Amino acid sequence: MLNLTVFLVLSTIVIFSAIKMLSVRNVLHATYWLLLTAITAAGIIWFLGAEFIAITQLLIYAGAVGILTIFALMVTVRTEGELIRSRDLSLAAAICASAFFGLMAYAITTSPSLMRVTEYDPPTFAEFGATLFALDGWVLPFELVALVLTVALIAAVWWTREVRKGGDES
Amino acid sequence: MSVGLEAFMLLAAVLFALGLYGAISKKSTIQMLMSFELMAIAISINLIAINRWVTPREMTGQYFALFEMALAAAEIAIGLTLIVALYRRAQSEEVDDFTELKG
Amino acid sequence: MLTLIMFLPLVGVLLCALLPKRFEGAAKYIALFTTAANASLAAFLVGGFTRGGGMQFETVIDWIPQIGMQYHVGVDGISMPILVLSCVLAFLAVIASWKIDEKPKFYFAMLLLLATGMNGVFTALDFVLFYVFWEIVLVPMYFIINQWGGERRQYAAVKFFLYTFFGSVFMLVGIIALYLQTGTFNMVELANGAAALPAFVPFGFQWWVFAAFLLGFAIKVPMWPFHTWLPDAHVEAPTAASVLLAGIMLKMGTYGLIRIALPILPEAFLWFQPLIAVLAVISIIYGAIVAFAQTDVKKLVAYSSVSHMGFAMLGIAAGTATGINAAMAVNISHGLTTGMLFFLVGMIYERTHTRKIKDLRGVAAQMPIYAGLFVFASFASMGLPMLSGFMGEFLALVAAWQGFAAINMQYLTVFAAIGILLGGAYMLWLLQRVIFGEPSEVVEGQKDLNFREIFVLVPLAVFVVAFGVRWSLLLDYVDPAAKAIARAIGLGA
Amino acid sequence: MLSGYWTLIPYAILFFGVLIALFADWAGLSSRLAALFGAACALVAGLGFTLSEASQLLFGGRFMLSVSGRLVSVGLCIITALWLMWIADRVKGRTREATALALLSVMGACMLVGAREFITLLVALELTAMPSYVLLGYWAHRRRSLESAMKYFLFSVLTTLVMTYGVSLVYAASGTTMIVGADVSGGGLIGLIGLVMLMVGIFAKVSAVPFHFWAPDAYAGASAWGVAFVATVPKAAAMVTLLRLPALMADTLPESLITVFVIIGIMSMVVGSFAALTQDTIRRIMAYSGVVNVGFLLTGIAALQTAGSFAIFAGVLFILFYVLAVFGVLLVTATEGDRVSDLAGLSERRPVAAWILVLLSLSLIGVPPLAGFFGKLYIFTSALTSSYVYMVVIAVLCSVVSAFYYLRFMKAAFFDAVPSKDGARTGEEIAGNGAVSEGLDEYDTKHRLFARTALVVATTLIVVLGPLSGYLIDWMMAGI
Amino acid sequence: MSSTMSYYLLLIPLIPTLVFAALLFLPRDLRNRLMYVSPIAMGTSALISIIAGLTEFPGGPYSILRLDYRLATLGEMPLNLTIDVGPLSLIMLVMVTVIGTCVQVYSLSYMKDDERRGWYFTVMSLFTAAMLLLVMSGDLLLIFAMWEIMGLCSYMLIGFWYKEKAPRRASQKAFLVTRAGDGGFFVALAAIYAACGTFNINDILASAPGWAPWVAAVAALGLLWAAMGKSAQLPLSVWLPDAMAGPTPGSALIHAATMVAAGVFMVARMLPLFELTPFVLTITLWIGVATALFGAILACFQNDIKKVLAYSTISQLGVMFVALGVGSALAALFHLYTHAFFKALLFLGAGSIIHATHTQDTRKMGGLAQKMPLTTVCFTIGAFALAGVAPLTGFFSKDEVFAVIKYASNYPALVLACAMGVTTSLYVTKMWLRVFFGKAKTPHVHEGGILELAPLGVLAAATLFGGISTRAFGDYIGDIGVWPSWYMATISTCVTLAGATLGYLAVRGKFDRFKEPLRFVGAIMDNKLYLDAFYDNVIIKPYFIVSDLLWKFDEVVVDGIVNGVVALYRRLTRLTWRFDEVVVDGAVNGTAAAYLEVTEASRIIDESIIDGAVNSSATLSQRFGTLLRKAQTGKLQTYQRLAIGGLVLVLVLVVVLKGM
Repeated sequence: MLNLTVFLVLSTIVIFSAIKMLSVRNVLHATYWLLLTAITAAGIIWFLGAEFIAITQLLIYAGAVGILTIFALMVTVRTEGELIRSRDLSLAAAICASAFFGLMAYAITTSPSLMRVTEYDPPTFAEFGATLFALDGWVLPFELVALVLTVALIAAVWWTREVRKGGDES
Repeated sequence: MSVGLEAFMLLAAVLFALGLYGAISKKSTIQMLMSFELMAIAISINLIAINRWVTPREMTGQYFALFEMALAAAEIAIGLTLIVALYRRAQSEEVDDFTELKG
Repeated sequence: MLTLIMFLPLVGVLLCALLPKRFEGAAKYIALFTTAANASLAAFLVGGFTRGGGMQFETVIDWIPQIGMQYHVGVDGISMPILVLSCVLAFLAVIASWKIDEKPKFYFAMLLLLATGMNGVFTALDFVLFYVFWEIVLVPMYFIINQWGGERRQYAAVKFFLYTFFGSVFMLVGIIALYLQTGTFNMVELANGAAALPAFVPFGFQWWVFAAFLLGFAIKVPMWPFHTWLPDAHVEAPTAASVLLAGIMLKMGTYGLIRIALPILPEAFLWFQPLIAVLAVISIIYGAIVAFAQTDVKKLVAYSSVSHMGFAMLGIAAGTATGINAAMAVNISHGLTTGMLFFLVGMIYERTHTRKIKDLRGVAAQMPIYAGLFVFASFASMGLPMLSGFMGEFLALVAAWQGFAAINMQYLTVFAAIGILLGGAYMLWLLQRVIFGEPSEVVEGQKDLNFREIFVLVPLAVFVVAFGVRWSLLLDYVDPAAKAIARAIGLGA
Repeated sequence: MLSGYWTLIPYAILFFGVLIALFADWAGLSSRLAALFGAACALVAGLGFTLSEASQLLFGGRFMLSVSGRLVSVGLCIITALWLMWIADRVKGRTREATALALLSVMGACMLVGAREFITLLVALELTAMPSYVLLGYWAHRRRSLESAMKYFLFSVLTTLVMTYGVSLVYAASGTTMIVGADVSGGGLIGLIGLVMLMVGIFAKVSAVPFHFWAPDAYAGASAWGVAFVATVPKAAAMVTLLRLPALMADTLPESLITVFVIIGIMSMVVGSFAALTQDTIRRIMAYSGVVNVGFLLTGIAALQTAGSFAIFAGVLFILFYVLAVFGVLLVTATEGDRVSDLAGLSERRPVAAWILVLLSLSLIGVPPLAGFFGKLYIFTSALTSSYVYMVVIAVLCSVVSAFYYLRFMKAAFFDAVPSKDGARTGEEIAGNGAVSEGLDEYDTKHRLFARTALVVATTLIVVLGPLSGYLIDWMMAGI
Repeated sequence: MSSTMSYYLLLIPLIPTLVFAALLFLPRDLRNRLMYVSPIAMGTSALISIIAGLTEFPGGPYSILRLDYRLATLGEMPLNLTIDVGPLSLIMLVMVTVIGTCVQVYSLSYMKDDERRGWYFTVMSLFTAAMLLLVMSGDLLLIFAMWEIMGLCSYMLIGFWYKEKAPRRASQKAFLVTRAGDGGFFVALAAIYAACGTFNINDILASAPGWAPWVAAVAALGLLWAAMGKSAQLPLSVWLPDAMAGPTPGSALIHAATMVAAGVFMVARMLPLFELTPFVLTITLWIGVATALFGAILACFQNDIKKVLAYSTISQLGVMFVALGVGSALAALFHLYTHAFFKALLFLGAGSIIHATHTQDTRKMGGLAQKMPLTTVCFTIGAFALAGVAPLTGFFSKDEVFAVIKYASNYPALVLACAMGVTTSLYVTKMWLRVFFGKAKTPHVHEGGILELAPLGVLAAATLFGGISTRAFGDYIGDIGVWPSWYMATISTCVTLAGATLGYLAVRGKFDRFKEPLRFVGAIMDNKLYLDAFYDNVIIKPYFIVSDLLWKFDEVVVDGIVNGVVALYRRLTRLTWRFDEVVVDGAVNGTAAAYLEVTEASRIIDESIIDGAVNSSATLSQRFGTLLRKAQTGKLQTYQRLAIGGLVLVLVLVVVLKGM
């Protein structure tokens, strides 16, 4: 199942759509390319056997975040023309990114293989849920993420409140 | 011929690098957020790949990816609200216009 | 007992600070009582002190054991006299600054803080504690000069702060270097060789540490090349501040050398001896000559301090027991005589609001008591026998001849003798122009000293005569400790 | 006496405070009362931390509040309480959300100092940092604060993503996300790059050079009381993490990482101290002072191998004393204005505030017997025991240079004449010469009790804790 | 040796000290009223010392009172002050107290209308006390202490009328010149203490032979230099003539009898040390001769009566130094003893004359013999003693000096000594004739009161009958001298007579025609050998210039170094600015590192420099600060690029390090 062709196809799509996202002039089209990247990424993750994560990935990124970005665009862009943005090609950024990639590629290729386990029999999804909420499992991070999301909520509510001209009541 | 962890990590590295490029070159904040999202995707691919070959039993990678996605999503949400709020004040979301604070 | 002396002024500071605005006037009374109590405690100290008894009134409390720092205070023959002088001068300074009406609360709080710092320096026997008090002294002095000084006070205050801060940084490096080698901050152990520098320590290390200490203390003394902060600081400081600055703070330099540099690093001292000797003589002659050219009385007295402290350094450079006796003698007598002179200059300034020599003339005709005391103080500072100045300068010369025999630089003593003559020159020249002659229009009609001012000067005069006539009053305390240090250096009596 | 999971009670109390703040409208509490209640919760939580027993591994080894961790938590709770008391009195407008966010941030911070596993660390760090985006940009109706929030937000999202990527690489190399067991030697370069990227994330939060660029602009734009929190609690937590990570990974830490610490430390000290010289806005100066002090901390961290546990306690004390001082300075000068020149004549207007400013600045310079001196003394002595003596020398010189701009505070407060009435600037007025007056909130002057007690408590802590730090260290040493 | 120490001797210096202490603290008018106390006290001291002198009969060099007072212990070695009264001290005590009483009694009338007379007597009693203690002391430290206190008193007395300018300058000059001498004393004391660890004269002399020769030489030279300062020998004699600005009785006691003699007294006591270094003795001799001769010559050209006496004192002291120079302490001390009496007499006489004629210029005086018979008689006795007329003490002591020189067979010195004798009697006769004979130029001259005449009488009697022969003086002191022979007596009488005739001729104006050709000699003499001019131009004026120079040096250079550091910065910034331009930027652009963005940042930085944001006083740190501050462009992208660039750089570094 883990054959090369599937990997090659999916990865080319992902990389192509990512590049398209960055290079396209119209911001709206960029979001579409972003959605495509997200979907193919979810495919890759499914391909790697983590179905639950693939589904959540699909939901969160392709769904919520994609829609949110489009929504934000709609609010901040008044005329058709504003959608078209310059490509902002910056040589410095390109150099930084390529240097980073070169470094990573060098590191990955030269370092000894990190693969410890070859056969893959993933535990059942029930187990995944059990350890997630086990006391000595991942309950602490889970709770903390919950708090983070509350903060995000508070922030969102606070920033979008309509403020009467006379400043706030105490 | 099967695909190894290195391939996936390379893929993740490419995507991360592209996201990085986008983040530090784009002037529009929204595009910046989109690049951040791209980097987040790269990270989750990387994690799942690592999980597949390093800790399949304990699935640490999957949990890590899960939490990471949640965090990234929260941040981007906050980011968008901030952009919208700032847009209402500055009528622009180009980062170059936010240079009132300098020196 | 010692801790009481050190922290009593601190209580005064707190009381002054917490005074509500309305009772601002009470600040000076608080200061008066605290310094008076302090002075009487110092008197008890003298009473209870057994001559030649080494370190007494010691209290040792562990403060930060990890780095071996203790709250270690104690007094011996060398530090006790200066401590008493510091308490007495602080008391007199408070009385002398009775007329300060601009922000008295802040002023007296700073003065008391200064007193704490000074007492602390002379009693601390732990390096870090010593350094802490050494730093504390800087802050109030900076504020006093900055707030109540003359015209160029900001420049003078900053210069004073930077000069001494620069010096103290080197001292800190020296302290830490010593700590790294010996593992202890305890001065007494280091001095009497209990935890002396391990044998394998190369001379180079000793040399560097001594150089660091010498620089730090030389700036404070001040020795010749580092002295330019003194005249500015003095001219701009109010009377009480410049009395304490000249009377006590200059002695921190010489005290530091005697307490730290000489006993702990004797070999390095022997290497540096010629350098210190030459610089001391230069300070003596240079200070005297430049004093001669001054147009401002206070600056003249400031340069005279440079010259007198040169004698103290000469004594230290000699390295013999007599030398250290001489250094301590100069310290105490200079504290008394220059203290008197600065009080007197302050008093004439309070009346005529000018310190320029050319418009002060004929004070004797107008204010006989003032003139009498001024002449007395000038002759004491010139080193007239039967007055304390002579004891210091004479012993310094005698010790110099003895100490420099080893490095056959006895000729330096001749230069020092010339220094004494020049000392007489500028003082008499000052008397000529200021005290004698027809009263100038500024001096005309000034009334003589009132009781308060006389009360400030008379105790000092009494001490000057007492020490002048009977040297053993002071030297019996200093000599045993001086002998111990001289033995460490090995240059004999 | 609290043991096991009962040690989590303080977090519950803090969350209770959050709930009260959020539902203040419904409960009929005014913002001020909500803030005061929040402060009470913070204090009780702080007490709770002191009572919790010796450290135990919870959540399967993911969380353990060691002695130093507990001390930091107590410290941060106290600072948050003081902060809440101050804003309760002084800040006009709706501060309920600010209280809630602050308490959440403190929860995150107290969690962060105990995290022993990368994922928990990441989430806790995010929980601590996220409220500060909002606190910086609290007044949504003012463009400047939003802009400052935006800058901080975008910069830290970027660095968090970098950090997460780093952690993933470390996880790849070591096979586990437990910090203690993370042996990256097997993974060759990958592990190493991962660690560096991890550290970069924390460097950004702590504003070490070259990741400090956000700090001056963010602090200058935001309102002073916002900065007072953001520059203290989250930064302190991040600093402690920066201190704990190398300690936890002590034996498996690659040598080259220490060189990274050294380089970044020296750069931070130099840039921080010199850049501040030309600043005249108080908050920008405090931003750069933050950069300098990270440099000092890194000097201490570089010596971690040789100095061992004493270095950690020294670092913790240094951080707490520094943060307390910055907190005090920011709040004292908050109501005066942005620029140092606005402090002119403070000693006439508010003598108590002037004296607080003097004491805190002296502590920041490191003049003995205040706490700052002892903080620096411990850090430098522990650094001296290692071979990084040159770092200490640079540190001393930089602290001398940095002394200048603290002295400017004191000089302005005491010796500068009060500018003529018309010269004084009001609120939004933009000064002419380009030095944009970065916005000045109107502050409530009706009741001053809690605000003043907060500042006085902070200053007394600075004055008293200095000499007592010896006993604090003994207590920590004994409590391991 | 009387078994019990004669402690009563301590009373002698104690009484005047008590008087001084008492009078010092009194307010001005009370002090003026109580001035009588001082002469009475001095009288009692004189009485005691005379009784002691007569009853003790010591004969021989043992001491009748030895007392040690521990001043301090310096590293186990005690430092003591010793009182050691021997026969010599006894005689000196008598001399000082008697003259002191006479002067103080005389001053009662002389100073009675001066409104600060109380202060005058206070200083006089302090002075006498100091001189007495000096004479009684047995160690150099006490001598030195009293030495300087006398210097102080002379400063006070010369500058008594401090309102006028002349006394102020004179007192300062006197004190400084004597102090210059004391510099030598200091060095000598230091050398002695280093060599033998004590100041007791007997111990010093005992251990002196054991010292290194150069140490003894330094000590001897130092003591000689001090004595020259105090006794106004040639190079340091400039202060004595100006000292006449003080009240005359004061000068009588101090500048004639006692203080100036202290130098000779000290050298006499330390003579064995001098003998260890023969070349110092020869120096003393030739200084003595030169001073004696020039003193006498200068005296001839003086018109002011007090100046004449001043120069005569200088020359007589020169004679004493000559005696010391040839090694005879006895001759010097005997001459000192006699000189004190007749010089004090002359000064007091001159005082009365000045009071009577209200002028000090001898040319304006004349014909006083009729108006003031008694004063004239006393003055004449004094003058003749000075000139060395036969039966008077002056003759015996001068004769003894000639004898001693002959005995030491130092013929050039003898010839010069005789020349000095001739000149002395020349100026004495000239002065004597001018003052007392010829026509009376000043109106209504009258005799001084009883208070003035009585002391004159006493001193005249002492000079007349006190002329005990040298042998009696020698026996008393217990020192063997060269006894006068008739041969020497005739020589000295001839010398005196020759001088007298020359003096008579000079008064008659016979030498006036020599005035013209010897004009330049006159000029030299009038300007007092240009000594004063020499000192002013070579020492005083340059000293002003040097001190101003050093002060400027201090202000500009040493202080400048501190400010220079800042100035250095300014120059450095200009240098680094160019350095930035050419080197640093080039290097940065050159590397294709991620910091390419720096070009943009540095462009901004250059922009800021060009637009003059940097003012000249900004130090390098400020410049560096603004550089960093400018990096805060406000544009977020710059930050992110710089940050990521930094990250990549660090990663590269780590990888490289790992590689190594």
